[in-house]
Amino acid sequence: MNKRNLLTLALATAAIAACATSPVDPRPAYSESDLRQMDAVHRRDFHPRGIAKMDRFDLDRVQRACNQYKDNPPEDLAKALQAEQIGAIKFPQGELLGDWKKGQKIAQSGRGMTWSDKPGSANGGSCYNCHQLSPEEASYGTLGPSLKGFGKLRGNTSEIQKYTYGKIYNSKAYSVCSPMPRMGYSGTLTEEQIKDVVAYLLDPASPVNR
Amino acid sequence: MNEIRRMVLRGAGAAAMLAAGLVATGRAFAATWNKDAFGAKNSHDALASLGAQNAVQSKDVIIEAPEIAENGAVVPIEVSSQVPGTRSISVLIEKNPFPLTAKFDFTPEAVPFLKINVKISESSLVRVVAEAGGKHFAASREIKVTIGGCGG
Amino acid sequence: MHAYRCSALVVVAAALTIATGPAFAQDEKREIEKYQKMIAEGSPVELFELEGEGLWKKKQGPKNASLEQCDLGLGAGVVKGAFVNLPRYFKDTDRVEDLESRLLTCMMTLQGRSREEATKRTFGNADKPSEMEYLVAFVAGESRGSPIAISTAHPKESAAYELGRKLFFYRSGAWDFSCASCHGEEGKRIRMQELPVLSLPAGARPAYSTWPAYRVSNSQMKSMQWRLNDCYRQMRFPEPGFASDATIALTMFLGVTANDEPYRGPGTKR
Amino acid sequence: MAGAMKARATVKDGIADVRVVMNHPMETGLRKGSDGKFVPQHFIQNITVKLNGRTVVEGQISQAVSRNPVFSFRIKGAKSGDKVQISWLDNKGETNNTEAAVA
Repeated sequence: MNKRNLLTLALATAAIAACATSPVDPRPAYSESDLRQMDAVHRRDFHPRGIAKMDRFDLDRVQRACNQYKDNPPEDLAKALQAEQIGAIKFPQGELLGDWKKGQKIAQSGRGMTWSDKPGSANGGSCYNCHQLSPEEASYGTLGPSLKGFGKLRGNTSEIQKYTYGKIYNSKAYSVCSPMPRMGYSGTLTEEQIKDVVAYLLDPASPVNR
Repeated sequence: MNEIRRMVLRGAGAAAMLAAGLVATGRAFAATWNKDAFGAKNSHDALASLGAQNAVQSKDVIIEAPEIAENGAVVPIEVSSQVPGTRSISVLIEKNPFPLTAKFDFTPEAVPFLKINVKISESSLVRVVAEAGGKHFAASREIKVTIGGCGG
Repeated sequence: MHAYRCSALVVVAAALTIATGPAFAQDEKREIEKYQKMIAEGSPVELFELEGEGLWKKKQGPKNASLEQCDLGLGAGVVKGAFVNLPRYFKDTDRVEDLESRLLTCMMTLQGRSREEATKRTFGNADKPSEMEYLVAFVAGESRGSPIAISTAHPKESAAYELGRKLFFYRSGAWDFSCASCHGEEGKRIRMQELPVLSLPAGARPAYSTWPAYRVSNSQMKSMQWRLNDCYRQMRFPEPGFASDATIALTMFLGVTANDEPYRGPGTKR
Repeated sequence: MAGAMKARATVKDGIADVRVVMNHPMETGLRKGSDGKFVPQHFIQNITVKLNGRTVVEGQISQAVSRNPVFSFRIKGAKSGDKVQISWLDNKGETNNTEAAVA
């Protein structure tokens, strides 16, 4: 870090500390040395536990770019990364619509991928943590957009099915620094499970669309 | 039937209770616990055990509680009775495995009032029954238990 | 008790944050606020302060000593007002320490306990509470009413703040999360749980000033170290070391952002 | 061993507000412990509140009262300096008690 950066940081810090009414954005654009520091600190101060191993700190190109550019990488890079991420989606052969009832259970469940989750136990999609889906479920999060009536609004064409499957499998393929986890790409949900969630979103009989 | 109730029904005052030696020693209460009422698996049976199956709805029985509880492990409930001569207040949570949760007896020196935290296993009607002059008066209120966020 | 075990994202079960999701029905919000107010009024939190005080004065360890001579930053044995200045730089360890790490230091130096033994139960559960979390309740309670005043004057303090800031926004792990994934935007919630923006004073103040806290979901006293630990669990990261420099730095970032807020804890949270 | 217990009583317009907190697990018997086995029922069944030695409230409670119970009561005719005594007894026969001066 050079002197000017230090000064900027110091000023920013002072501004944050001094001024509660008009705060500046404290989010840094991570430099190469910041990224190295983050990597070193996480590897020094964290330890593997259960299924959460240290390779979770291996940044892929998407995570790296989103950290470097505050979730807003230059257009060329964003395009290249998105193309890469699209390519990483494994679309299944044939039907993309599974069982909406199973999809509902997956959408409700927040299990999976934490150090307290047992290996081999069924993961959930945690959908309700961030999205409204069925109007019958009052306890829903708002970090993501409401998906109420998702299929009713968009129809149930094969293009929509493909988009929905892809978005759940790898949100970064459509918006490179999307805050949404890459449910298929990260190994959280299986192909079968994603199809069930697609059905939950698109099936006209699903409570999401009723 | 516990000590206070017996004394009160007999019209005994505090002096009589003192004289009876109820308050003299360490283990100061008679440790009755209504097994039948607390062991009842539905509120109908619990109310019957309390002799309160014919309780009438009353606006003088007051329940103060949040309509939505973010966590069923702790649901604060404040209950009171303005029925003159109220001697006991019972709290029942309909959907719990054993609905009867509390039965408090009050001497004339105490306000028939109680604040308590209870566990509610799922969204449920909470019923409060006050007893005065051998009659029972009831009020009820629905409490919704939501699915929590994280951190459980 | 619940049909669904806790869920995916991160939560600092923030205090009574004032943030409204657009789709959040007003009466629902009002009822939840009422619930939060009532659980705070009916909180047994003072019990834990009492138990913690007992542990503070209890002689134990190879040196059969209490913690009463522990220097929390204001001099040996001064508890009153100490919490609101933590984390801070300590000369004897040449390190920035938060309350938990400082207590650990005192357990090792004053009581002669090993780090391994003293950290055996840093977080309690329903079967067995944690000594550390009781102690934290006592010490924090002794700062009630004092404004949070965490210094960044020492170079190691400002470095800890900077590190904490970077850790807060760093996206990594299986789900590409950072702390800011959940605590970065106004008016958001996970399920029904409102999420304060912890990188800004408006969100950090009410949240930080009410930790440590009694959690009604498991009827346990919980420390800030636990709060961070459980956030990282739900971020799908590996586990942070107890009282590690990273967790102290993050606490520093949150605490400095909450500066000037009167301390109101230990709080009571869902 | 019974844990901590604490009571507070404040009087206003002749009515004392009594608040008592007790450390107790209030085990329902339906919770599984970290060893995967059900934790046996263990809960307070009886509570007595006295004013200067006279019983004023007597309560019976079930396992559905929350862990670390907190109760509030109101007593008439209390004045500053009066003593409020509270005791409990659980299903294992353990007891605890505490006293507070009305302030």
